[in-house]
Amino acid sequence: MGGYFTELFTGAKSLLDGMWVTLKEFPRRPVTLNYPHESVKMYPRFRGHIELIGNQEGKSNCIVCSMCQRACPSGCISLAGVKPEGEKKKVLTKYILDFTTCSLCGSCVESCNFNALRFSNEYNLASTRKEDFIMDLLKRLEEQNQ
Amino acid sequence: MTEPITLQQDETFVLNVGPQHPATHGVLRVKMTMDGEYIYNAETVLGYIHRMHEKMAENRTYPQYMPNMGRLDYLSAMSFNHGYALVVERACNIEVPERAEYIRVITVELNRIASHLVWLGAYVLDLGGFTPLMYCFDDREQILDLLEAVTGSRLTYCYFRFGGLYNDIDDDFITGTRAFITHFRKELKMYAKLVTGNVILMKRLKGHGPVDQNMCQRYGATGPVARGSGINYDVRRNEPYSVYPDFDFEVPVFTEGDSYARYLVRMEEMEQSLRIIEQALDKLPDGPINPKKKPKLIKPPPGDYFAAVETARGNFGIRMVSDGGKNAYRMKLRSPTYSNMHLFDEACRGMLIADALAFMGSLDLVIPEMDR
Amino acid sequence: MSLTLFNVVLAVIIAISFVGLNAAYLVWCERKGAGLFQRRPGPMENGPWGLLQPPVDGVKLMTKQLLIPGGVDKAIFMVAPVLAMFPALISFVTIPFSENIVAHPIDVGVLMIFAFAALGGMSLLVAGWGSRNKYSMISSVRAVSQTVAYEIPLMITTITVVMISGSLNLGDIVQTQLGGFWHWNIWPLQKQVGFNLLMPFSFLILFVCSVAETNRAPFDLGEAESELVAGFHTEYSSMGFGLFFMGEYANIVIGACLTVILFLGGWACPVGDLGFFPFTHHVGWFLLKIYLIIFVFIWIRWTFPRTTIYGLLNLSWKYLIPISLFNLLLTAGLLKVF
Amino acid sequence: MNIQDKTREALSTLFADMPSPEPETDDGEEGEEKPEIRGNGILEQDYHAKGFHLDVQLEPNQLIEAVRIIYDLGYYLESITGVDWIKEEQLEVVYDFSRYDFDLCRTVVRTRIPRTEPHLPTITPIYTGASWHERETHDFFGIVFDGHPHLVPLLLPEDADFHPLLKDFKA
Repeated sequence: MGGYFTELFTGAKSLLDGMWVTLKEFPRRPVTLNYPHESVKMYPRFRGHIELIGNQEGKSNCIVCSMCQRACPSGCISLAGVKPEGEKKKVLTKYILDFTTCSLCGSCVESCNFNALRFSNEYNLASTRKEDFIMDLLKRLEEQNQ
Repeated sequence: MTEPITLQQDETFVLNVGPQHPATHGVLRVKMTMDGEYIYNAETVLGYIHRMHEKMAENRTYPQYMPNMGRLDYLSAMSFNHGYALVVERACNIEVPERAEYIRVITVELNRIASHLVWLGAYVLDLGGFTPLMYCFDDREQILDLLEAVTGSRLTYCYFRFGGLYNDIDDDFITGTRAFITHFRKELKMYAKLVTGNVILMKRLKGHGPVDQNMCQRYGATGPVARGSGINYDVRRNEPYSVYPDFDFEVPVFTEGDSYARYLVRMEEMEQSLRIIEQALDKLPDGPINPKKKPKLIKPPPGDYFAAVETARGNFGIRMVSDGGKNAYRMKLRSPTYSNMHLFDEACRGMLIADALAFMGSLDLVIPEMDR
Repeated sequence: MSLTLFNVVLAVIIAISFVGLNAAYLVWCERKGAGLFQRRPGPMENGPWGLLQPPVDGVKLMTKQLLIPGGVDKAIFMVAPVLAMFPALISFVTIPFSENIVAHPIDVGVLMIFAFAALGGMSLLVAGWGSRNKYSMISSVRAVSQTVAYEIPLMITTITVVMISGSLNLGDIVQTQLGGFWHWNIWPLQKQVGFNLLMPFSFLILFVCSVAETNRAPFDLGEAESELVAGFHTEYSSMGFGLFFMGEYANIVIGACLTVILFLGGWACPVGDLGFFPFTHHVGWFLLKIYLIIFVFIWIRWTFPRTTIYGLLNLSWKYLIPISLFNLLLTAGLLKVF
Repeated sequence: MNIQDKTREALSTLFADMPSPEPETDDGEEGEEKPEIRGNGILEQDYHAKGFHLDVQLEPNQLIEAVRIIYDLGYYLESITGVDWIKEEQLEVVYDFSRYDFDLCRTVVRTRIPRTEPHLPTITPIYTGASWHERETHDFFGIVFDGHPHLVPLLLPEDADFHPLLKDFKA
């Protein structure tokens, strides 16, 4: 019989404890952000999709060595370049990222020895069309230059 | 307490729990033969998100396979990174600098806490309490922020490299982690009041979902499931890897073998992880995070290699068979929940459906890791 | 006679609008409350603080397609949501919001409320049975056993109060508690019974039972979403679901009204009569008390995990029924003495 | 006597009628010598280089007996897996065992079966948990575990008739 009442009272007390915890939270300020109106600042190391780094002239540092293409586990990078007359280095003419299969592992950025690739800070990627994620990074670089 | 009852096979019906069911946390399916609300028999059906990670290993080079590790167990991706890095380092005989080892331990343990927090929230949600989930996610968010600042991703980390790490931690991370430890100690007390002590929860968990030691041995259950049944087994202790022997921590073991014991094991583990992180931050040496000497091309010598780590859910083992080439000849991933879940079929017989789902939650399932 | 009929019709119309509006805004309160308990702001998008959320939700529910699963008994399937809503509406007829604001003060008001509350339990059975879904079936069976188990202590506790007040009329029950909060039935010290220590516990029992009767967490076994998906209303969409929802919130209001009337003095002002302030007048007090009780309902829901069916029945048969029975005996004895 | 010696001794009864294997513990050599040269027997491996201690290779008909010995010694089953040695026309099935106590000893039991007729006895009567592992191996390699109570595809679709981890599998 003693156990009966002890159980009842310890049980009731544990319930009140729990209610006190939630009540204390009730008047506090919410910890969430009202997303479309406010958003968090991304960390500099955040891995968005990759983008090309422009040098002072706004051109890419890429010399079309294709290391990133080879390092990519999902084969989502395709690039092409030409060697203009009289120049030593190749110049990038096409850099397509197929973001649909990219897993943001960073292998490409790591493999680049010419400081040509970095992660962007873009996280708001949403679309109803697949084609939007086949990105032309050269075009993106041009847009950034403007 | 449910009394054991004799179930009648001729008056049963089949209840299809899953693949879309709130309690299965993903796409697990359990075909339950029920006698009223009692389970007569259960058969788990897997494979709804099977992706054949093991075949992928045969088609990718060793560094290229690293991102796959984050996709196995999305909640403790860091531990899986660690396991894979360990086995390749073992095969290629790569030395890991001490600073890298310490950072590995810190990040893995932070990730373990984050994983346990998701489990806690989701488990109490299984039991019908919504609010702890939000508190857990609030705390977890802080861990994710810390890890994001270092690794660049929030969930599917690809942070470890063979012999080292992707990048170094900074002072912000250290101060942030210390602040988090202080904050989280308080939160743990709050959880103890809100959830652990709650009489409804205790009534639902104590004495339900019994798993004994023999069952663990027969099914190969590891992690909190084994530790909740009185088996003092933690890979970090039993088979020390990385710099874990440097730290003073306890392996929580409870002998009851019920859902509540498994619950307590995980709650206690979070505290122990905090201790490990604290010690690791104190001892953190300076130095490089990547080895000076590292083979340019990872080509392990032929033979087979094994490495095991303790993830948040138990013993994750990798068996790697190499033929000396750039790709693995065979990569076997031994995931902990695969074995842990297997005992559900046997253990849930005769249970009420409500208890069985509480039991399933206490196994802490992550379906992508089971299905691989 | 015709005046009474007019009264009733008017009351039903008012009740429907009150219940509808109440249900809609209680959902808002629930979501807002849940948010604040959970460190988040709750609905914020529609209108200031999300205040326009309920009408938007209503439009959404009404314009959605009403799906009827194949092979169900259509009549039963369609009648269940109505059955869930209708008893709660009828019960409002006899609730005294103040001395004068009551649609029809039936002498056996308490009985009527119980009769219709039982009908509410039936709606769950019908819905579960009519859905042709195993989860719904389990849910409805649970809901019925829960209703049966919890009506007993609920009634015994109510009888205790009725014995003290000497009337089944809800208005009369309030009348005996007028004149300050120390006269409310919740306190042990009462002029009719002298000193009865169990009265606060009776209040708790009544409160717990009304939580259980309305199928709310932690007793929401009928719609235990992590076990039974959504229980009896798994198969309902559009306004079928909407009616269940409104019925649930109407039942919450009824439960809160009953608790307030039986134990917290109904429309009575806690200290004497502050009738000269508009808000402190009778209806104001009544609504304030109801919403306080509803706040506790919400608070409890967002704090505790769910019980199990046997845990629930254990609580009822092992704790609530013995204590309430004992209180009944004690009250009877004390009534004889004083 | 530590558990490694104990296990080795217990298992060596299986190979009593065979000459003891040459002590091939040197890794480099082991790698160069292709595994098919290796005969049945117990090898002690360098844990730090390999990740396991005992490496037992045996005939399929010795499997049940060996697993029984291992079970009685208190090991738990970690995993079962297959390896397709297509050049040798053989399938290797690898059983990983580990221990719960602090006597660290990972034991690997492996056996080879012909590719054309992949049959092995099931170990589910001893280790119940082998059921899923065997089903998985059946899925991926088409190895039939005789006596398995429920050998239907587990991870692959129910009607799968292909075995993706075989080296000659083309998607």
